[in-house]
Amino acid sequence: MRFGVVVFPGTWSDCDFHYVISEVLHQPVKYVWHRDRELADFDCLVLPGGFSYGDYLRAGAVAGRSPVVEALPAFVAGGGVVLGSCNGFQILCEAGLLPGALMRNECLQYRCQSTHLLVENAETVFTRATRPGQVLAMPISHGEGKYHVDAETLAALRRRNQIVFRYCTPEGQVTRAANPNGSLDNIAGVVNEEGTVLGLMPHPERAAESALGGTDGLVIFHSLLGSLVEDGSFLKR
Amino acid sequence: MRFRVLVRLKRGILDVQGAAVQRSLAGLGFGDVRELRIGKLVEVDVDEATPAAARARVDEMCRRLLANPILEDYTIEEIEGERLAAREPVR
Amino acid sequence: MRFRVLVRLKRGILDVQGAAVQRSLAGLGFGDVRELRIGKLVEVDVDEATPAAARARVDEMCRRLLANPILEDYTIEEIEGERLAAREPVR
Amino acid sequence: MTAAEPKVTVDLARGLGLTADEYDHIIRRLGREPRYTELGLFSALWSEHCAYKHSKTFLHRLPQHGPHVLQGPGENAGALDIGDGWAVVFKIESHNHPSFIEPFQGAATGVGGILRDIFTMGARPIALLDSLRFGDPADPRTRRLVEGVVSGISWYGNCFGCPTVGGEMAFAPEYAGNPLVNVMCVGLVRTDRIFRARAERVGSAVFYVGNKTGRDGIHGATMASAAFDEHAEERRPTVQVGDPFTEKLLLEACLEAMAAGAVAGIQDMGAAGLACCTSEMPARSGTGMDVELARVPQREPGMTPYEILLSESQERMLLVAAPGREDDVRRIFAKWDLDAVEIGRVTAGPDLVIRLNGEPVACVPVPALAEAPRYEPPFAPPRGLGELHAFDPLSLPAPADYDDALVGLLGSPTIARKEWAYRQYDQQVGINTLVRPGSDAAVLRVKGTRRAIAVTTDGNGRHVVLDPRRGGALAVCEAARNVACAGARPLGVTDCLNFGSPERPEVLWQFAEAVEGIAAACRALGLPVVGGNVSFYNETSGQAILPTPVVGVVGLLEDAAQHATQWFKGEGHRIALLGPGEVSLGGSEYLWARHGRLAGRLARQDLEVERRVQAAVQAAVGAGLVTAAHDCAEGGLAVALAECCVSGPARVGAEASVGAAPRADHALFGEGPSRVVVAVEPGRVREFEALMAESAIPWGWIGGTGGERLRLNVGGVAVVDVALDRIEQAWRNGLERHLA
Ligand SMILES: Nc1ncnc2c1ncn2[C@@H]1O[C@H](COP(=O)(O)OP(=O)(O)O)[C@@H](O)[C@H]1O
Ligand SMILES: [Mg+2]
Repeated sequence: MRFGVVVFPGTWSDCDFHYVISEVLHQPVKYVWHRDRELADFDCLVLPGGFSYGDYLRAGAVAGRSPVVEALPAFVAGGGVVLGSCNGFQILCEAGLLPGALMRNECLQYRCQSTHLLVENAETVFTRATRPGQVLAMPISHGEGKYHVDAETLAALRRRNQIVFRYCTPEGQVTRAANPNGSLDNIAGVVNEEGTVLGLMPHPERAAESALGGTDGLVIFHSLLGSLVEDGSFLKR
Repeated sequence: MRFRVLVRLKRGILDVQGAAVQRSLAGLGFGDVRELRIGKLVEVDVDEATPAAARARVDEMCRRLLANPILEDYTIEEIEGERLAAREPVR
Repeated sequence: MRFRVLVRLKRGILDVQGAAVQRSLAGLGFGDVRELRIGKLVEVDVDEATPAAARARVDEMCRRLLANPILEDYTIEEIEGERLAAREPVR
Repeated sequence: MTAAEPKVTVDLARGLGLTADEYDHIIRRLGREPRYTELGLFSALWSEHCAYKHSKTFLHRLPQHGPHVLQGPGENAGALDIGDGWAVVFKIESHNHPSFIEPFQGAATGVGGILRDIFTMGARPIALLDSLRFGDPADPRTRRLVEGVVSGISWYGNCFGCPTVGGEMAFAPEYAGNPLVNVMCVGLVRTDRIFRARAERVGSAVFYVGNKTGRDGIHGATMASAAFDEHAEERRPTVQVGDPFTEKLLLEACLEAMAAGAVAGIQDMGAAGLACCTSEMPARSGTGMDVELARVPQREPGMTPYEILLSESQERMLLVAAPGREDDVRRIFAKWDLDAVEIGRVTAGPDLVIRLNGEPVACVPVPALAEAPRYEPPFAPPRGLGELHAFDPLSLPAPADYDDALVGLLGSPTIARKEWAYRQYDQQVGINTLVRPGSDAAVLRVKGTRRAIAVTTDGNGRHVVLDPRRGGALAVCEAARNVACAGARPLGVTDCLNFGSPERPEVLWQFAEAVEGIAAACRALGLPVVGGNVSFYNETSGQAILPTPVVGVVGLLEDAAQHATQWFKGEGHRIALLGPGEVSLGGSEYLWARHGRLAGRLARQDLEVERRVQAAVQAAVGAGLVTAAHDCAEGGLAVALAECCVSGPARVGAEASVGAAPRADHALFGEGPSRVVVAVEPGRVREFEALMAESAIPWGWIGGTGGERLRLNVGGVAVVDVALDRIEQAWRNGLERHLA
């Protein structure tokens, strides 16, 4: 599977995703510069974490209007999938490729800690290798991860099963205490209607080796690899 | 021409920062604050032929970048003065 | 009484945010922005007997908490209207 | 502009911080009166901060050489060979004064400065550590400082993308008017790709890269000169503001330009900005420089040459291009949206020529700027030290309830867990962090090898004030021991020496003694000091801080998998205490936290025993014989054991006994060097005992793990018996409670 890791000025999880994809998963991977619009070489694009453009206006706002992001709808329409983690999620929301917005953490502080995620939708190309209700351990590291949508959109997200991950306790309880940033409904990750673009605040690339504290992040990649069928397209839900 | 853009969280969206500042003020003895909201101020100087064109341009900037329509409202006001932020500060 | 406090970086202090936003706007085709500065907007509703007393109170809040005197200047404006931020937004 | 230049007089020179003697010295050296801009150059380069006027003589005592040293002091940072073709580059810096004035930006720009020191060497920063000292958190001003400093570090480090993996945070009233913000950075580079701050080849193009220059942080003295016109307010020096995003771009652009072979030399524009770079780089190479200030990218109109030279605007570097590679420099920096402007050339020297629109405004021999006078003013021990030493802590009442005493100590601000701070720091970006904050030292793997490094900082001002020599040595030993507990062999040291005014004999004495102690410990442990920083004048209205040398140590693990953490891993493990038995309540955290006293004598220290204990711990961890290893530091044995019980992901109880002591609080809370608690699985006990025998260190079994309580016996008497729940509550939430 051909991965591309997008690099914006200020991105910093790019090298980590690159390392995991090439050294842990042994898949071909290239960096994609933020000015590139030519994406035909890839099956999956990763929008990694970081502070693109310093996040000086709003997290992901400037990157959300960059050439590579403008090329994403066509990439997705052509059968590609997109994974946005942390700043990547913020960028996808700012660009309107995912519903909602990410606001400053409710505690008004940056948070770097481990979290647990309840898999709400195990049918996407990103979560096929999981069971519904499975709990995954993945760390977060962000200052603006409080997910917000209006009530109408939230209802639609639920109806269409677009909520993929919710923060929970290690036992799988979705509680207020398990919510690290005040996200609406403990939402940690959502997909687009087609199920081809996933955004999540946690860092799967930081949970990809047991020496670093766990491998639950790999299930997202294993799902993607398992979803790619012979003709190069993805299994739909 | 110079404009002032005021970007505010939409009504109905909890202004956590504003609430925190209001609490700290209360702690400092300013219990008489009934409400407090925090927003962003963007002062911008644009080169356009007419005031109307300039304002339309600023409006476009707001729609394209300066405000996030899911979270924020904005208002645009024209401002006078020599240079941005060169006005007499209170102190 | 309602006031609007505009908090701005002092002249000479690097406006990291403003510079970055101006560059991104230029990238989006808004090369006609001559200058752009970002500040904070604080809207506050205080309970006081007279407008002068209220303004003095807000000024004190600015000095004690809302503005950082080492980096920032501020101006205070009285505003009309029912509730804070309830005015008609542009959109 | 020249018209507005103030007339150069000895008074003006004094106003800029030079002495009358120094001013005469300048005239003799130049053979004429300096011009205004020239005086500015001297005032900056001969300042204590740049020239180490009061400290150089002493710093020469520190051992700087060793088999691993690739770069010692004198460059942007030091470098050590860690094998497999990799070098670790590291340094610690202080940003105390700016952080007191503006905690958020002061601390943030402190992080920015040390990051640049590392990546100008060609290294990619992989870890930050922050060593912080504040006044009493009961004071709301202190709480604001703590919040500002921690969020400033968090903002800059996180945005830039370097994990903060360790540090310290201690509280004492002496820091109230002068908090300490020391930041250490560690980077990795291939040994054959280390860059230096040189300007060697005559004719090479000199580039200014990075952010534009404003009037930030210019020597306060400019204010005097600005009083000449009505724009005084506008000319006021301003606080430096950090821009971590630009710094990140600078990092990528610099490393890319270096990899492309387009860079011959490079230096960060830190203190004294352009003035410092344009004189230090040629000074190291025996060359000169000719620089045009009109080309310097400027953020504000109407800056004078003086201001441009002395501005401390952040995120800027001076870069000497490799011959013929000027266009590559421009192209690479443009790719990263950064200014890269050719502002001059390297000349044969010896002069530094500064021009404005072609006209020279300064022309000074480079060696004159580099050779600041050195001072050896008198120093003498402070009075009253004898009385402090004579104090007997056992004259104070013993605790009526030892459970309460232990729980109280665990919840005190200096000992309580520091998670409130480090959860605001990204600890993992780069995916190298094998051990995160919360153990004795952080451990980071070196990708592409089997190796890892362990890093830590330590320092205890209370120890140093009572006995600067021993206190200095203890700081080195504790930091090295922390690294050894993680399983690493300590390789080298960087130090940040925070003291009061060196013009006071007792402060200079403390300084000299502490350096002597650091040097002795480094020699005994075989550790070179490859870089560091001196921060003097840490005092407010005559009240100096506690003399605080902070020591950063980097250690090496040959096998990344063989590292240890401080917490107990399971029940039924045996607990051993390694090291000598002698402890003292003098200068202890217990004495301060419980009785508000800072007095007494420190426990004796044997540096040879220290060395052997560290080697023994490292060997035991390396052989996989211990399941936990934790240094006994502030709070003594009782606090160390309590931390072993509750600092891990799962709580594990313990019971331990120590022999008869003058008093139980002395035994439990007394502090002494070279002591480490380890846990050993029953099946490995014989092997462990054999290793200890071979190591020839004092040691003994003191108990075992298990249960839901911590039980401590002294001389056969049960004195502590507390539920882990209570311990954990006090310790985990202690800091937040004090800061609330
Ligand atoms: N300001 C800080 N930033 C990051 N980590 C910190 C900070 N303060 C303390 N820590 C971490 O908390 C743990 C305990 O610190 P400390 O009590 O100084 O340990 P020790 O006494 O073993 O040196 C260490 O892992 C240390 O790195
Ligand atoms: Mg310590």
